[in-house]
Amino acid sequence: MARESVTVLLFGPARQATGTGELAWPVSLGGIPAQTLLRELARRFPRLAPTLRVSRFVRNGRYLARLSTRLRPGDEFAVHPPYGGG
Amino acid sequence: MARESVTVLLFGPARQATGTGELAWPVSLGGIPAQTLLRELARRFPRLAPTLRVSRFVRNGRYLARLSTRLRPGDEFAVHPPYGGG
Amino acid sequence: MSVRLTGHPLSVSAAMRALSGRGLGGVVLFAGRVRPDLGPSGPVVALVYEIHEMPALRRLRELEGAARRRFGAERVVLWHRFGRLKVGEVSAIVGAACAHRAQAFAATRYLIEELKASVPIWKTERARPSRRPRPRPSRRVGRSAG
Amino acid sequence: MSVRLTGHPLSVSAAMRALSGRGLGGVVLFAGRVRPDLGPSGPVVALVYEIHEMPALRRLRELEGAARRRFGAERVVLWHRFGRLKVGEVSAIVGAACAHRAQAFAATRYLIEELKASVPIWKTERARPSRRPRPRPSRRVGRSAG
Repeated sequence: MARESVTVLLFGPARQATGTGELAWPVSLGGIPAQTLLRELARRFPRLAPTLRVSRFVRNGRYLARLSTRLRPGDEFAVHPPYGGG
Repeated sequence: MARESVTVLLFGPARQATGTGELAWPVSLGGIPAQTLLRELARRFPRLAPTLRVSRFVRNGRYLARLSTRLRPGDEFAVHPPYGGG
Repeated sequence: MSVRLTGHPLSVSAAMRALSGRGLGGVVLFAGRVRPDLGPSGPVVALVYEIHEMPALRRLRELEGAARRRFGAERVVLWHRFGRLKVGEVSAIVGAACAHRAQAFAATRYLIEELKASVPIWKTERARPSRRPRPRPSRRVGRSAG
Repeated sequence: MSVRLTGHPLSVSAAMRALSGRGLGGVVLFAGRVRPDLGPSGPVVALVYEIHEMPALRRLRELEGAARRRFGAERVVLWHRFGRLKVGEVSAIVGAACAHRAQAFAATRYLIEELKASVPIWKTERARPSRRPRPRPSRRVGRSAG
Protein backbone atom coordinates (compact mmCIF):
# COMPACT_ATOMS: atom_id res chain seq x y z
CA MET A 1 0.00 0.00 0.00
CA ALA A 2 1.38 3.38 -0.94
CA ARG A 3 2.20 5.55 2.04
CA GLU A 4 2.69 9.27 1.61
CA SER A 5 6.41 8.94 1.93
CA VAL A 6 9.43 7.52 0.15
CA THR A 7 11.50 4.98 2.09
CA VAL A 8 15.11 6.15 1.93
CA LEU A 9 17.77 3.49 2.61
CA LEU A 10 21.19 4.73 3.67
CA PHE A 11 24.19 2.40 3.56
CA GLY A 12 27.77 2.54 4.75
CA PRO A 13 29.09 6.12 4.89
CA ALA A 14 25.58 7.45 4.20
CA ARG A 15 24.29 5.67 7.29
CA GLN A 16 27.21 6.96 9.31
CA ALA A 17 26.64 10.53 8.13
CA THR A 18 22.95 10.51 9.06
CA GLY A 19 22.98 8.19 12.06
CA THR A 20 20.25 6.07 10.54
CA GLY A 21 19.87 3.35 7.92
CA GLU A 22 16.33 4.20 6.96
CA LEU A 23 14.10 7.27 6.73
CA ALA A 24 10.46 7.76 5.81
CA TRP A 25 10.64 10.90 3.68
CA PRO A 26 7.30 12.64 3.22
CA VAL A 27 6.39 13.49 -0.35
CA SER A 28 3.24 14.81 -2.01
CA LEU A 29 0.99 12.30 -3.74
CA GLY A 30 2.37 13.32 -7.13
CA GLY A 31 5.92 12.52 -5.95
CA ILE A 32 9.09 14.54 -6.43
CA PRO A 33 12.10 14.25 -8.74
CA ALA A 34 15.01 12.33 -7.23
CA GLN A 35 17.21 15.40 -7.47
CA THR A 36 14.77 17.35 -5.30
CA LEU A 37 14.81 14.67 -2.63
CA LEU A 38 18.62 14.61 -2.73
CA ARG A 39 18.71 18.40 -2.27
CA GLU A 40 16.38 18.09 0.73
CA LEU A 41 18.48 15.29 2.23
CA ALA A 42 21.66 17.32 1.88
CA ARG A 43 19.99 20.29 3.56
CA ARG A 44 18.80 18.19 6.49
CA PHE A 45 22.09 16.23 6.83
CA PRO A 46 24.98 18.50 5.81
CA ARG A 47 27.53 15.73 6.56
CA LEU A 48 25.78 13.57 3.97
CA ALA A 49 26.34 15.98 1.08
CA PRO A 50 29.89 14.83 0.12
CA THR A 51 28.77 11.19 0.11
CA LEU A 52 25.76 11.95 -2.09
CA ARG A 53 28.09 13.47 -4.71
CA VAL A 54 29.91 10.13 -5.14
CA SER A 55 26.91 7.81 -4.76
CA ARG A 56 24.70 5.88 -7.12
CA PHE A 57 20.97 5.67 -6.50
CA VAL A 58 18.58 2.74 -6.67
CA ARG A 59 14.82 3.01 -6.95
CA ASN A 60 12.85 -0.15 -6.12
CA GLY A 61 15.94 -2.32 -6.69
CA ARG A 62 16.99 -0.79 -10.02
CA TYR A 63 19.74 1.73 -10.65
CA LEU A 64 18.42 5.17 -11.45
CA ALA A 65 19.49 6.34 -14.90
CA ARG A 66 18.32 9.96 -14.55
CA LEU A 67 17.94 12.16 -11.47
CA SER A 68 14.85 13.70 -13.01
CA THR A 69 12.97 10.43 -12.35
CA ARG A 70 10.03 11.07 -10.02
CA LEU A 71 9.86 9.22 -6.71
CA ARG A 72 6.33 8.49 -5.62
CA PRO A 73 4.84 7.59 -2.25
CA GLY A 74 5.67 3.97 -1.45
CA ASP A 75 8.85 3.92 -3.49
CA GLU A 76 12.10 2.69 -1.99
CA PHE A 77 15.07 4.93 -2.75
CA ALA A 78 18.53 3.71 -1.79
CA VAL A 79 21.74 5.71 -1.53
CA HIS A 80 24.72 3.61 -2.64
CA PRO A 81 28.07 5.12 -1.69
CA PRO A 82 31.09 3.49 -3.37
CA TYR A 83 31.13 -0.26 -2.70
CA GLY A 84 33.57 -1.97 -0.39
CA GLY A 85 32.81 -5.67 -0.18
CA GLY A 86 35.22 -8.56 -0.15
CA MET B 1 76.65 -49.88 5.60
CA ALA B 2 77.84 -50.09 2.02
CA ARG B 3 76.45 -53.08 0.14
CA GLU B 4 77.96 -54.14 -3.14
CA SER B 5 75.13 -52.66 -5.12
CA VAL B 6 73.55 -49.32 -6.00
CA THR B 7 69.90 -48.91 -5.05
CA VAL B 8 68.10 -47.73 -8.18
CA LEU B 9 64.74 -45.99 -7.61
CA LEU B 10 62.36 -45.87 -10.54
CA PHE B 11 59.40 -43.49 -10.51
CA GLY B 12 56.33 -42.94 -12.68
CA PRO B 13 56.94 -43.99 -16.29
CA ALA B 14 60.29 -45.54 -15.30
CA ARG B 15 58.52 -47.79 -12.83
CA GLN B 16 55.93 -48.67 -15.43
CA ALA B 17 58.58 -49.49 -18.03
CA THR B 18 60.48 -51.83 -15.70
CA GLY B 19 57.65 -53.22 -13.61
CA THR B 20 59.46 -52.30 -10.41
CA GLY B 21 60.09 -49.25 -8.29
CA GLU B 22 63.41 -50.39 -6.90
CA LEU B 23 66.38 -52.44 -8.02
CA ALA B 24 69.58 -53.49 -6.29
CA TRP B 25 72.13 -53.05 -9.08
CA PRO B 26 75.41 -54.87 -8.46
CA VAL B 27 78.52 -52.77 -8.91
CA SER B 28 82.18 -53.36 -8.20
CA LEU B 29 83.63 -51.89 -5.02
CA GLY B 30 85.15 -49.01 -6.96
CA GLY B 31 81.74 -48.12 -8.40
CA ILE B 32 80.81 -47.20 -11.97
CA PRO B 33 80.03 -43.94 -13.76
CA ALA B 34 76.33 -43.06 -13.84
CA GLN B 35 76.37 -43.21 -17.64
CA THR B 36 77.56 -46.83 -17.52
CA LEU B 37 74.75 -47.80 -15.15
CA LEU B 38 72.24 -46.03 -17.44
CA ARG B 39 73.55 -47.95 -20.45
CA GLU B 40 73.21 -51.24 -18.53
CA LEU B 41 69.68 -50.35 -17.43
CA ALA B 42 68.63 -49.53 -21.00
CA ARG B 43 70.04 -52.85 -22.17
CA ARG B 44 68.18 -54.82 -19.48
CA PHE B 45 64.91 -52.86 -19.92
CA PRO B 46 64.58 -51.73 -23.56
CA ARG B 47 61.21 -50.06 -22.83
CA LEU B 48 62.99 -47.85 -20.29
CA ALA B 49 65.39 -46.32 -22.81
CA PRO B 50 63.10 -43.53 -24.14
CA THR B 51 62.25 -42.48 -20.57
CA LEU B 52 65.91 -42.34 -19.58
CA ARG B 53 66.58 -39.89 -22.41
CA VAL B 54 64.14 -37.35 -20.89
CA SER B 55 64.91 -37.99 -17.22
CA ARG B 56 66.95 -36.24 -14.57
CA PHE B 57 68.99 -38.25 -12.09
CA VAL B 58 69.41 -37.93 -8.37
CA ARG B 59 72.22 -39.44 -6.32
CA ASN B 60 71.65 -39.63 -2.56
CA GLY B 61 68.97 -36.94 -2.76
CA ARG B 62 70.93 -34.46 -4.92
CA TYR B 63 70.57 -33.83 -8.63
CA LEU B 64 73.44 -35.21 -10.64
CA ALA B 65 75.30 -32.50 -12.53
CA ARG B 66 77.47 -34.81 -14.65
CA LEU B 67 76.83 -38.35 -15.87
CA SER B 68 80.52 -39.11 -15.36
CA THR B 69 79.94 -39.07 -11.59
CA ARG B 70 80.81 -42.47 -10.09
CA LEU B 71 78.13 -44.40 -8.25
CA ARG B 72 79.52 -46.48 -5.42
CA PRO B 73 78.11 -49.44 -3.49
CA GLY B 74 75.46 -48.20 -1.05
CA ASP B 75 74.54 -45.15 -3.15
CA GLU B 76 70.92 -44.44 -3.99
CA PHE B 77 70.39 -43.50 -7.61
CA ALA B 78 66.94 -42.24 -8.66
CA VAL B 79 65.52 -41.90 -12.14
CA HIS B 80 63.26 -38.81 -12.38
CA PRO B 81 61.11 -38.77 -15.51
CA PRO B 82 59.36 -35.43 -16.18
CA TYR B 83 57.32 -34.37 -13.17
CA GLY B 84 53.54 -34.42 -13.07
CA GLY B 85 52.29 -33.38 -9.64
CA GLY B 86 49.39 -31.12 -8.80
CA MET C 1 26.23 -22.26 -9.19
CA SER C 2 26.09 -20.70 -5.81
CA VAL C 3 25.32 -17.16 -4.68
CA ARG C 4 24.83 -16.59 -0.98
CA LEU C 5 24.42 -13.64 1.39
CA THR C 6 24.38 -14.73 5.00
CA GLY C 7 24.75 -13.56 8.56
CA HIS C 8 26.44 -16.83 9.52
CA PRO C 9 30.10 -17.90 9.32
CA LEU C 10 31.37 -19.00 5.92
CA SER C 11 33.08 -22.37 5.51
CA VAL C 12 35.74 -23.07 2.92
CA SER C 13 35.04 -26.79 3.06
CA ALA C 14 31.39 -26.10 2.21
CA ALA C 15 32.65 -23.93 -0.65
CA MET C 16 34.83 -26.81 -1.88
CA ARG C 17 31.78 -29.08 -1.89
CA ALA C 18 29.85 -26.48 -3.88
CA LEU C 19 32.72 -26.42 -6.37
CA SER C 20 32.66 -30.19 -6.93
CA GLY C 21 31.77 -31.79 -10.19
CA ARG C 22 33.07 -34.40 -12.57
CA GLY C 23 35.86 -33.18 -14.79
CA LEU C 24 36.61 -30.10 -12.72
CA GLY C 25 40.30 -30.55 -12.05
CA GLY C 26 41.18 -27.01 -11.03
CA VAL C 27 39.55 -25.22 -8.13
CA VAL C 28 40.63 -21.77 -6.98
CA LEU C 29 39.22 -20.13 -3.87
CA PHE C 30 39.69 -16.64 -2.57
CA ALA C 31 38.84 -15.92 1.05
CA GLY C 32 38.73 -12.39 2.40
CA ARG C 33 39.35 -11.95 6.10
CA VAL C 34 38.96 -8.98 8.39
CA ARG C 35 42.35 -7.33 8.86
CA PRO C 36 43.40 -5.45 12.02
CA ASP C 37 44.08 -2.23 10.14
CA LEU C 38 44.68 0.97 12.02
CA GLY C 39 41.56 3.07 11.63
CA PRO C 40 41.08 6.75 12.55
CA SER C 41 39.89 5.81 16.06
CA GLY C 42 42.46 3.11 16.77
CA PRO C 43 43.12 -0.49 15.70
CA VAL C 44 40.17 -2.09 13.95
CA VAL C 45 38.70 -4.91 16.04
CA ALA C 46 35.70 -5.60 13.81
CA LEU C 47 33.97 -4.62 10.60
CA VAL C 48 30.26 -4.25 10.07
CA TYR C 49 29.19 -5.35 6.60
CA GLU C 50 25.95 -4.11 5.08
CA ILE C 51 24.43 -5.44 1.89
CA HIS C 52 21.57 -4.12 -0.20
CA GLU C 53 20.16 -7.52 -0.88
CA MET C 54 18.03 -7.30 -4.01
CA PRO C 55 20.47 -5.45 -6.28
CA ALA C 56 23.39 -7.39 -4.75
CA LEU C 57 21.85 -10.75 -5.61
CA ARG C 58 21.02 -9.57 -9.11
CA ARG C 59 24.59 -8.44 -9.73
CA LEU C 60 26.07 -11.63 -8.24
CA ARG C 61 23.94 -13.72 -10.58
CA GLU C 62 25.18 -11.66 -13.52
CA LEU C 63 28.75 -12.34 -12.39
CA GLU C 64 28.06 -16.08 -12.19
CA GLY C 65 26.89 -16.03 -15.79
CA ALA C 66 29.87 -13.96 -16.91
CA ALA C 67 32.32 -16.37 -15.24
CA ARG C 68 30.69 -19.25 -17.07
CA ARG C 69 30.72 -17.53 -20.46
CA ARG C 70 34.12 -15.86 -20.28
CA PHE C 71 36.16 -18.48 -18.43
CA GLY C 72 34.23 -21.71 -18.82
CA ALA C 73 33.65 -21.89 -15.08
CA GLU C 74 31.29 -24.79 -14.42
CA ARG C 75 30.89 -24.10 -10.72
CA VAL C 76 31.05 -20.71 -9.08
CA VAL C 77 30.89 -19.67 -5.43
CA LEU C 78 30.03 -16.05 -4.58
CA TRP C 79 29.39 -15.93 -0.86
CA HIS C 80 29.41 -12.85 1.34
CA ARG C 81 28.69 -12.41 4.98
CA PHE C 82 26.96 -9.43 6.59
CA GLY C 83 26.74 -8.09 10.13
CA ARG C 84 29.55 -7.63 12.61
CA LEU C 85 32.74 -9.61 11.91
CA LYS C 86 35.72 -9.74 14.23
CA VAL C 87 39.31 -9.50 13.05
CA GLY C 88 40.29 -12.79 11.40
CA GLU C 89 36.78 -13.84 10.42
CA VAL C 90 36.02 -14.68 6.80
CA SER C 91 33.92 -12.00 5.11
CA ALA C 92 33.75 -13.48 1.63
CA ILE C 93 34.52 -16.64 -0.29
CA VAL C 94 34.78 -16.44 -4.03
CA GLY C 95 35.77 -19.38 -6.17
CA ALA C 96 35.57 -21.14 -9.48
CA ALA C 97 35.97 -24.71 -10.67
CA CYS C 98 37.06 -25.29 -14.22
CA ALA C 99 38.57 -28.10 -16.23
CA HIS C 100 41.95 -26.37 -16.10
CA ARG C 101 43.66 -24.23 -13.55
CA ALA C 102 44.47 -21.19 -15.71
CA GLN C 103 40.76 -20.62 -16.26
CA ALA C 104 39.99 -21.13 -12.57
CA PHE C 105 42.59 -18.54 -11.54
CA ALA C 106 41.34 -16.03 -14.12
CA ALA C 107 37.69 -16.56 -13.21
CA THR C 108 38.27 -16.21 -9.48
CA ARG C 109 40.35 -13.06 -9.91
CA TYR C 110 37.66 -11.58 -12.16
CA LEU C 111 34.91 -12.44 -9.67
CA ILE C 112 36.56 -10.89 -6.63
CA GLU C 113 37.52 -7.71 -8.50
CA GLU C 114 33.98 -7.33 -9.83
CA LEU C 115 32.46 -8.15 -6.46
CA LYS C 116 34.45 -5.37 -4.84
CA ALA C 117 33.72 -2.84 -7.56
CA SER C 118 30.14 -3.54 -8.51
CA VAL C 119 28.19 -5.29 -5.74
CA PRO C 120 26.37 -3.09 -3.20
CA ILE C 121 28.25 -4.10 -0.05
CA TRP C 122 29.79 -1.71 2.46
CA LYS C 123 32.03 -2.14 5.44
CA THR C 124 32.30 0.14 8.41
CA GLU C 125 35.19 -0.07 10.84
CA ARG C 126 34.73 -0.64 14.54
CA ALA C 127 37.76 0.47 16.49
CA ARG C 128 36.73 -1.28 19.72
CA PRO C 129 33.67 -3.12 21.04
CA SER C 130 31.14 -0.32 21.40
CA ARG C 131 28.94 -0.20 24.49
CA ARG C 132 26.77 2.74 23.49
CA PRO C 133 23.71 2.14 21.31
CA ARG C 134 24.52 2.38 17.64
CA PRO C 135 22.43 4.02 14.92
CA ARG C 136 19.64 1.86 13.68
CA PRO C 137 21.08 -0.10 10.74
CA SER C 138 19.64 -0.28 7.27
CA ARG C 139 16.90 -2.81 6.88
CA ARG C 140 16.98 -5.59 4.32
CA VAL C 141 20.21 -7.48 4.73
CA GLY C 142 23.06 -5.97 6.65
CA ARG C 143 22.02 -5.31 10.17
CA SER C 144 24.84 -5.32 12.64
CA ALA C 145 25.00 -8.41 14.80
CA GLY C 146 26.86 -6.67 17.62
CA MET D 1 54.89 -22.08 6.67
CA SER D 2 53.61 -25.49 5.81
CA VAL D 3 54.97 -28.20 3.56
CA ARG D 4 53.34 -31.61 3.75
CA LEU D 5 53.50 -34.91 1.86
CA THR D 6 50.89 -37.36 3.09
CA GLY D 7 49.00 -40.51 2.26
CA HIS D 8 45.88 -39.16 3.94
CA PRO D 9 43.08 -36.95 2.57
CA LEU D 10 43.78 -33.23 2.37
CA SER D 11 41.42 -30.75 3.98
CA VAL D 12 40.87 -27.23 2.70
CA SER D 13 39.62 -26.09 6.08
CA ALA D 14 42.88 -27.28 7.65
CA ALA D 15 44.69 -25.37 4.90
CA MET D 16 42.71 -22.23 5.77
CA ARG D 17 43.77 -22.60 9.39
CA ALA D 18 47.40 -22.96 8.31
CA LEU D 19 46.99 -19.74 6.31
CA SER D 20 45.72 -17.75 9.29
CA GLY D 21 47.56 -14.86 10.80
CA ARG D 22 47.01 -11.30 11.89
CA GLY D 23 46.95 -8.83 9.05
CA LEU D 24 46.58 -11.45 6.32
CA GLY D 25 43.50 -10.19 4.51
CA GLY D 26 43.84 -12.11 1.28
CA VAL D 27 43.98 -15.88 1.08
CA VAL D 28 44.07 -17.77 -2.19
CA LEU D 29 43.86 -21.55 -2.35
CA PHE D 30 44.29 -23.86 -5.30
CA ALA D 31 43.00 -27.42 -5.01
CA GLY D 32 43.84 -30.03 -7.63
CA ARG D 33 41.38 -32.87 -8.03
CA VAL D 34 41.58 -36.12 -9.95
CA ARG D 35 39.72 -35.71 -13.23
CA PRO D 36 37.95 -38.56 -15.07
CA ASP D 37 40.03 -38.12 -18.23
CA LEU D 38 39.92 -40.70 -20.94
CA GLY D 39 43.18 -42.63 -20.76
CA PRO D 40 44.53 -45.13 -23.32
CA SER D 41 42.82 -48.02 -21.52
CA GLY D 42 39.49 -46.31 -20.88
CA PRO D 43 38.12 -43.68 -18.51
CA VAL D 44 40.45 -42.91 -15.64
CA VAL D 45 38.96 -44.02 -12.31
CA ALA D 46 42.01 -43.28 -10.17
CA LEU D 47 45.50 -41.89 -10.22
CA VAL D 48 48.46 -43.23 -8.32
CA TYR D 49 50.79 -40.46 -7.12
CA GLU D 50 54.41 -41.19 -6.29
CA ILE D 51 56.77 -38.76 -4.61
CA HIS D 52 60.53 -38.91 -4.12
CA GLU D 53 60.41 -37.55 -0.65
CA MET D 54 63.78 -36.05 0.15
CA PRO D 55 64.33 -33.97 -3.00
CA ALA D 56 60.60 -33.10 -3.07
CA LEU D 57 60.68 -31.66 0.45
CA ARG D 58 63.83 -29.74 -0.31
CA ARG D 59 62.31 -28.16 -3.43
CA LEU D 60 59.02 -27.37 -1.64
CA ARG D 61 60.94 -25.54 1.08
CA GLU D 62 62.77 -23.54 -1.58
CA LEU D 63 59.41 -22.60 -3.07
CA GLU D 64 58.10 -21.49 0.34
CA GLY D 65 61.06 -19.15 0.67
CA ALA D 66 60.64 -17.84 -2.85
CA ALA D 67 56.95 -17.08 -2.26
CA ARG D 68 57.86 -15.12 0.83
CA ARG D 69 60.62 -13.12 -0.86
CA ARG D 70 58.96 -12.48 -4.21
CA PHE D 71 55.34 -11.98 -3.17
CA GLY D 72 55.47 -11.14 0.51
CA ALA D 73 53.54 -14.31 1.34
CA GLU D 74 53.46 -14.63 5.13
CA ARG D 75 51.82 -18.06 5.17
CA VAL D 76 52.20 -20.73 2.52
CA VAL D 77 50.59 -24.14 2.12
CA LEU D 78 52.24 -26.71 -0.15
CA TRP D 79 50.51 -30.00 0.48
CA HIS D 80 50.51 -33.04 -1.78
CA ARG D 81 49.01 -36.45 -1.35
CA PHE D 82 50.52 -39.74 -2.52
CA GLY D 83 49.11 -43.19 -3.13
CA ARG D 84 45.96 -44.15 -4.96
CA LEU D 85 43.37 -41.36 -5.38
CA LYS D 86 39.93 -41.85 -6.84
CA VAL D 87 38.33 -39.44 -9.29
CA GLY D 88 37.21 -36.33 -7.41
CA GLU D 89 39.71 -36.64 -4.58
CA VAL D 90 42.01 -33.72 -3.80
CA SER D 91 45.60 -34.44 -4.81
CA ALA D 92 47.16 -31.11 -3.85
CA ILE D 93 46.40 -27.92 -1.98
CA VAL D 94 48.56 -24.91 -2.63
CA GLY D 95 47.87 -21.54 -1.10
CA ALA D 96 49.24 -18.26 0.12
CA ALA D 97 48.11 -15.63 2.59
CA CYS D 98 49.25 -12.07 2.08
CA ALA D 99 48.22 -8.65 3.22
CA HIS D 100 46.61 -8.01 -0.16
CA ARG D 101 44.86 -10.18 -2.65
CA ALA D 102 46.93 -9.39 -5.75
CA GLN D 103 50.02 -10.82 -4.03
CA ALA D 104 48.10 -13.87 -2.84
CA PHE D 105 46.88 -14.65 -6.36
CA ALA D 106 50.35 -14.18 -7.84
CA ALA D 107 52.03 -16.27 -5.14
CA THR D 108 49.55 -19.15 -5.43
CA ARG D 109 49.81 -19.23 -9.21
CA TYR D 110 53.60 -19.22 -8.98
CA LEU D 111 53.58 -22.04 -6.43
CA ILE D 112 51.33 -24.40 -8.36
CA GLU D 113 53.20 -23.82 -11.64
CA GLU D 114 56.53 -24.47 -9.94
CA LEU D 115 55.18 -27.47 -8.06
CA LYS D 116 54.10 -29.08 -11.32
CA ALA D 117 57.33 -28.28 -13.14
CA SER D 118 60.00 -28.82 -10.53
CA VAL D 119 58.90 -31.11 -7.70
CA PRO D 120 59.55 -34.86 -8.12
CA ILE D 121 55.97 -36.11 -8.16
CA TRP D 122 54.48 -38.46 -10.73
CA LYS D 123 51.00 -39.66 -11.46
CA THR D 124 50.03 -42.87 -13.17
CA GLU D 125 46.55 -43.46 -14.55
CA ARG D 126 44.37 -46.37 -13.48
CA ALA D 127 41.65 -47.05 -16.01
CA ARG D 128 39.67 -49.31 -13.67
CA PRO D 129 40.19 -50.94 -10.28
CA SER D 130 42.87 -53.49 -10.97
CA ARG D 131 42.57 -57.00 -9.53
CA ARG D 132 45.95 -58.33 -10.65
CA PRO D 133 48.98 -57.62 -8.48
CA ARG D 134 50.73 -54.44 -9.47
CA PRO D 135 54.46 -53.90 -9.76
CA ARG D 136 56.15 -53.20 -6.47
CA PRO D 137 56.14 -49.44 -6.12
CA SER D 138 59.12 -47.26 -5.35
CA ARG D 139 60.05 -47.08 -1.71
CA ARG D 140 60.30 -43.82 0.22
CA VAL D 141 57.07 -41.95 -0.16
CA GLY D 142 54.66 -42.87 -2.88
CA ARG D 143 53.54 -46.40 -2.47
CA SER D 144 50.15 -47.12 -3.89
CA ALA D 145 47.43 -47.44 -1.30
CA GLY D 146 45.20 -49.52 -3.59
